[in-house]
Amino acid sequence: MLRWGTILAALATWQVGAAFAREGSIFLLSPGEIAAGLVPMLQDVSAREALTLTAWEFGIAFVISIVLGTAIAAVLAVTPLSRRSGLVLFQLFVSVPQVAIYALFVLFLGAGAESKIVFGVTHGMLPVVIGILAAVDGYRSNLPQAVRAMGGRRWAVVRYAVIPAVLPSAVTSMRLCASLCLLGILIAELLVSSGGVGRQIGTYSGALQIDKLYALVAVVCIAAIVINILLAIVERRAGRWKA
Amino acid sequence: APTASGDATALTKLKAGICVPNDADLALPPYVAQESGFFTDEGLDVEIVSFQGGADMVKGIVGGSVDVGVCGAIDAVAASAKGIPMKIVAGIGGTNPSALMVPDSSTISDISELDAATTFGIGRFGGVTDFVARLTSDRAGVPSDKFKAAAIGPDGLTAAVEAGGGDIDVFQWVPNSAITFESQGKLRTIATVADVFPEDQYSAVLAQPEYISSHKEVIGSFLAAFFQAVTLMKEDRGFAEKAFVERLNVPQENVGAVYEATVPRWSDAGEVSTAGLETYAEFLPMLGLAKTSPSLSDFYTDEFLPVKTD
Amino acid sequence: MRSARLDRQHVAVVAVFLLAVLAAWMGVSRLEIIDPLILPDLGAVTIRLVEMSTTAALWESLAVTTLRILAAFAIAMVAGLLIGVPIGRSRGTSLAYTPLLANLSAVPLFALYPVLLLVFGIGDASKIAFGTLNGFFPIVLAAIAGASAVPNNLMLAARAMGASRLQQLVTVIIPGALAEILAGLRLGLALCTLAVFGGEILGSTAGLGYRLAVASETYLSVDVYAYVLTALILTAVLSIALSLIIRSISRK
Amino acid sequence: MITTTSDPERVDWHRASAEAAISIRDLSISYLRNDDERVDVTAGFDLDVRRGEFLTLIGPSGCGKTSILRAIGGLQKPTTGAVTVLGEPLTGPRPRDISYIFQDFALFPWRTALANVEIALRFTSVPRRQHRQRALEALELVGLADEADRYPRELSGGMQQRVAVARGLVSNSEVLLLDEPFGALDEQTRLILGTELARILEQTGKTIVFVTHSLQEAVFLSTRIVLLSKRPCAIKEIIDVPLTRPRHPDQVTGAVGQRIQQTLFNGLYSESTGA
Amino acid sequence: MITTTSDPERVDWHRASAEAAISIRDLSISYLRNDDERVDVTAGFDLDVRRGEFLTLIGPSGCGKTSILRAIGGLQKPTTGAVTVLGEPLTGPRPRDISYIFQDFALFPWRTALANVEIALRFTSVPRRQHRQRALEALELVGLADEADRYPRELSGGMQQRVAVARGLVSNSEVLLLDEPFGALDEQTRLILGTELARILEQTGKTIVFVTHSLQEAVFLSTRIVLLSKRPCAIKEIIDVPLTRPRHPDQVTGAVGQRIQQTLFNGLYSESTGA
Ligand SMILES: Nc1ncnc2c1ncn2[C@@H]1O[C@H](COP(=O)(O)OP(=O)(O)OP(=O)(O)O)[C@@H](O)[C@H]1O
Ligand SMILES: Nc1ncnc2c1ncn2[C@@H]1O[C@H](COP(=O)(O)OP(=O)(O)OP(=O)(O)O)[C@@H](O)[C@H]1O
Ligand SMILES: [Mg+2]
Ligand SMILES: [Mg+2]
Repeated sequence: MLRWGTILAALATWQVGAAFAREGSIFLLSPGEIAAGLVPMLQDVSAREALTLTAWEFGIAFVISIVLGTAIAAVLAVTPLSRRSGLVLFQLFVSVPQVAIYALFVLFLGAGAESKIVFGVTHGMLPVVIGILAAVDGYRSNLPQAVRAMGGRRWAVVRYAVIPAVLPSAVTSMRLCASLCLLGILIAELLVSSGGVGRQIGTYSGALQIDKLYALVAVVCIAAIVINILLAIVERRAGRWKA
Repeated sequence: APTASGDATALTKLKAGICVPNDADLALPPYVAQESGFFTDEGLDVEIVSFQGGADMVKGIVGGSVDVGVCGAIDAVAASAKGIPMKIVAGIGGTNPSALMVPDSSTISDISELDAATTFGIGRFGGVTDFVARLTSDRAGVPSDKFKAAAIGPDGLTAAVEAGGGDIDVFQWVPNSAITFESQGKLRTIATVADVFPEDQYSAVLAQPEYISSHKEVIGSFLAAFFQAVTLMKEDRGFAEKAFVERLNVPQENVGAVYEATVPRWSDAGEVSTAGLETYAEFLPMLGLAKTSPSLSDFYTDEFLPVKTD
Repeated sequence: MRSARLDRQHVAVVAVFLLAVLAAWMGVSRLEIIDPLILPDLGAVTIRLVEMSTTAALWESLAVTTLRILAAFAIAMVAGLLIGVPIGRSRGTSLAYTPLLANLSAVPLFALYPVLLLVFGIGDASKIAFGTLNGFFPIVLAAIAGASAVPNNLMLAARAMGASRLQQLVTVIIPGALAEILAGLRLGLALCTLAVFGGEILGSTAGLGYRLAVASETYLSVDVYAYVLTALILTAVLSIALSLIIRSISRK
Repeated sequence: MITTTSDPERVDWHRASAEAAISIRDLSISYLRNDDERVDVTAGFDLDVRRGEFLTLIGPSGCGKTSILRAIGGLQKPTTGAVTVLGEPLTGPRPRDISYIFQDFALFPWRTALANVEIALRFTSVPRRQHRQRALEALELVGLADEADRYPRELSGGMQQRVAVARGLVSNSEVLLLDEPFGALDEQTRLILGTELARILEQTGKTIVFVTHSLQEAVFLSTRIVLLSKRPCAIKEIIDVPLTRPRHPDQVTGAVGQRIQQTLFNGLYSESTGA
Repeated sequence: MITTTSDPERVDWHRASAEAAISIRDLSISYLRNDDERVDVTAGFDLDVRRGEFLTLIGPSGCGKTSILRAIGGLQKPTTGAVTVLGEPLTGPRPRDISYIFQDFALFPWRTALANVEIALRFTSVPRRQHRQRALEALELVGLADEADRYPRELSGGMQQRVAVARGLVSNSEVLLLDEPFGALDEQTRLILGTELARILEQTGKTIVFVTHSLQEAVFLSTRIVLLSKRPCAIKEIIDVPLTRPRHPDQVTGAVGQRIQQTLFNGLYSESTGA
């Protein structure tokens, strides 16, 4: 209740504040105006197409990020040395301004969906690798030994004693993965694109259609939040055994 | 142009880059050609890719991710000046339709009042807005080392306008934005770019010399379809205005004025103002945007001109 | 504890990997598979970097960017801890606000950058605000998680020994949540750095990102990569510095 | 030789209160569980602890020993009733008078053994420069002077528990509450530590309330043993231990010790089999 | 009545080996610590465990009980020496023959009580569809049938320990190694569970090696008790417990029980005071 109260209070403050601070500003819109912008925005074929395209690209990039990130982490997790080194390297990669070398992506993959998806993946994969590696690195337990005592072999140890322990942090990292993945795709779309939400944001902003612009941004934000909530549900299920 | 062919399987693939998706010169003709099926009629399967600026697009061409580009003519000249082979194959709009504007509260009423304290708001360095700002500053008698500009992209500029100018004294806006700002009483036009720079070649179609020599047919077909779209919009104002509304999201009430400011300047046969191009070449080193001045033949070929449209 | 041998080894592995990347770059540019406009020769970039390092311009941009990152990170850290720790210690507010903050953190913040430009102008303030916003969420979420994971029995022990609320915070909550908080700070710093660079590239009048954008617009690819390398070195230096600070704190 | 107050309900209030270090009157403790079910740990609990006495609480697991001890320490707000310590009603923790040693040690993992002991002085008026010396003395007492610079994780379970004991002793408060302080130790280390503890406490005349599961330990250390029933916890029997001090381990297995153990054992066994 | 093999070095090899379920010969275990210092836990350790016997290891904390038990379970590679279980030399864990119950439970926190028991059958040849039934029966045995669907964190320490015991029992292996399986329980629950355990084991004729700190428990359950010295750990004394089975708790405090406890107690006390 506190949460919803806060949300409502924030929206109300925004609504009232926008009305006061407004002074004919086209940038300061109230939540009501943004909501009103939803209808004309969704009537634009280009916006609808952009949303669909970006949703697809995001979906593919997200899945690849998780699969690839998990695979890389799984390989690197095998020895303590590769784990530590992998952690350091991937933590470094997070803050590399990939935007600066986006031209390389376009060069190798063209200006279409491929480069956007790969750009999303190179952003989204990082937290997955880091999350899993950190979890494995911090895992101290005698459960692997218990599995061996019960007759499980190497794979069984991984399957029964390591994966379940690491799973909650892996799922947690997926949330960050989703948001970075989306970030990567939007940036790519804004820079070079044959379509998508990032481009549409550029179009609306260039055409000074601020209500539609905000409505579009709002849709993306809400979609991001919905994805986040879904992942939180998965996370809760995966960590049900925790306190 | 090659014979029109309805056979979809025989279509030649071509990727066309455009920059600044809200500029009428650069964004409208390719999409109209696409949506009216002119490209298909010419036997082309065109994919349109938009970039955030001329430089990004030039890199896209060099890297091979697009084949031809629709952008500012200056981008070809500037690239040549840096030793990147790039040639203009056709021109679109001659003069620059953008407006030089100041915040409504500003005391400046004429470009002659600009001085060393003036900060120009521009889209990106090295692009046409940068060039125009430098040239304007030069014409107002400001030494080139005193020139001040903030390159913050279209979003940043819009924000700066909203913030009442802020650190920026002079803006450049394409007609659709300019009209909106003016009607809202935020900005005031002190001159059009064409007043400062009448002998201009604003927008153009370009490609790399290598691609040009190996794909003459394809470029010919592309230009034919492209200028068929230009002609259509020049002749059918109602159709063009609809495109402005749908493609560029120009508000209905402004569409007439935006049309007036842009479409009539368009060439329907790809003519190029070589004088305009030479101005760029001449001024680039002077304005500090390049070290050497390229010669016309480096960045221009007239072998496709005039473009014949059926 | 962690063994010193492993520490030395992983530093070596990381160094070897980075060298391998540079070697691959060198190889690719020597073979001229890629146009130098897109990927210039490593040698040329290195020479340019050395050249630039003698100019004031590079150091000024570096200083601007570094200060922005540090300012943004400092604000994000203070705000994240001040907000996160109390929320983490109170079950009620934690239940209410943790999902809210987690969801907000999922919002693609960069879509809000134009709004930040509007509010904070094109100078330092908007970059710092953007960096702060990006760095804040991982830190606040980590602070919540860390503070709420401090065992109750330790709080109780401190109370039994007569610790005041502030003393409980200083002697129990902060140290108890340290590991989580530090992980959050690491990620926070990374995102902060990314955001400041991004902000400078998207629209700015100074800083490394701005220089990089200018060089990119004017086809100075060698310069672009020199700035990318500078940014990478800055990132590495900042994260190593943070690690060292973290280690000296957690040793205590 | 064993005096059993068979009817614990009829404590002689006035006599007890007069010399009581701790007096508990009509104490009720209940918890609200997550599912909103109420758990009554104890209701109308009365007990007096005399000054200088070593009182042991013994009872089935989960009966409420820790809860009662926490109430005496001011760490648990009673649902009803009152606890008076050294003549003053309790309102919260009173570290000057009461030290509490936790069942689960509650050591700060980021502090060394020494720093864990020192911290108990941090919040007192003891001058800063004495902290180190006093903490070292307390560690010496529990035989851990050599491990002063180790972190809890570097110590065995038993060692950790001894650090917790040292922390409880260092502040030198009059009342000491110990919740199974030797639970993680083997029987023999227990006894050695217990002997030491008994010696210290006797010398300083402290009042102790002690919780344990070990009958031998109870016999070895206590002046009185309170046998508690299952939850809701009530006093089943109060047993005086008439052995002289200092005691020797042999006395625990001697006739008197055996008899008390037997009594406790039967009490507990019948209690947990539900008799 | 108490037979003490006072010289443990002179075991009658041949007789012992013939009927031995487990025989340990010349076992040495040492650890390399992080600082590269070597810790010798035991050197040249010999022991035979007879078929169907309940053998208890008792000794000071940190002496090496867990290490020896792990060696018997095939979980710890001896530095030198050999362990033979049921006539076959050990090379690694042999879950068909040996079940191991860990000192710290080693329950999988992400599995319910039932699933924690079931997993012990996962790697055996027991058909899949029987797993649930057998796991439920094992839980019933330790009195936890009602808690089958709870996660470990929802169970008290004692309950968790009982789940670990159920997991050890479910695979029905001939040899059972129990490392302080009742350490977290109060004395009375211990006894109840111990009684139950003893009953089950007797019925099935299993061989058990048991580690405990509780003298009473040792007396209550064992056929023989091995008293170990401090590290490096050696056999100090082997004590036969001549009580009949099934035993009653009273026997523990009876004369024979007392005498054995006394012997152990003195042995341990002298051990830990360094005598
Ligand atoms: N925070 C709580 N919420 C709900 N129930 C609780 C809480 N703390 C304790 N209880 C319940 O109160 C009862 C008494 O707990 P307490 O810890 O006082 O027992 P105890 O006698 O110390 O047991 P042990 O010997 O195992 O330490 C237990 O049955 C327990 O389940
Ligand atoms: N992995 C290890 N590395 C180094 N030393 C170890 C390791 N494991 C155990 N030790 C040491 O070996 C000795 C024996 O340990 P072990 O766990 O076998 O003792 P224990 O008799 O089971 O003790 P307890 O009764 O406390 O469980 C201890 O002194 C311990 O410090
Ligand atoms: Mg308790
Ligand atoms: Mg052990």
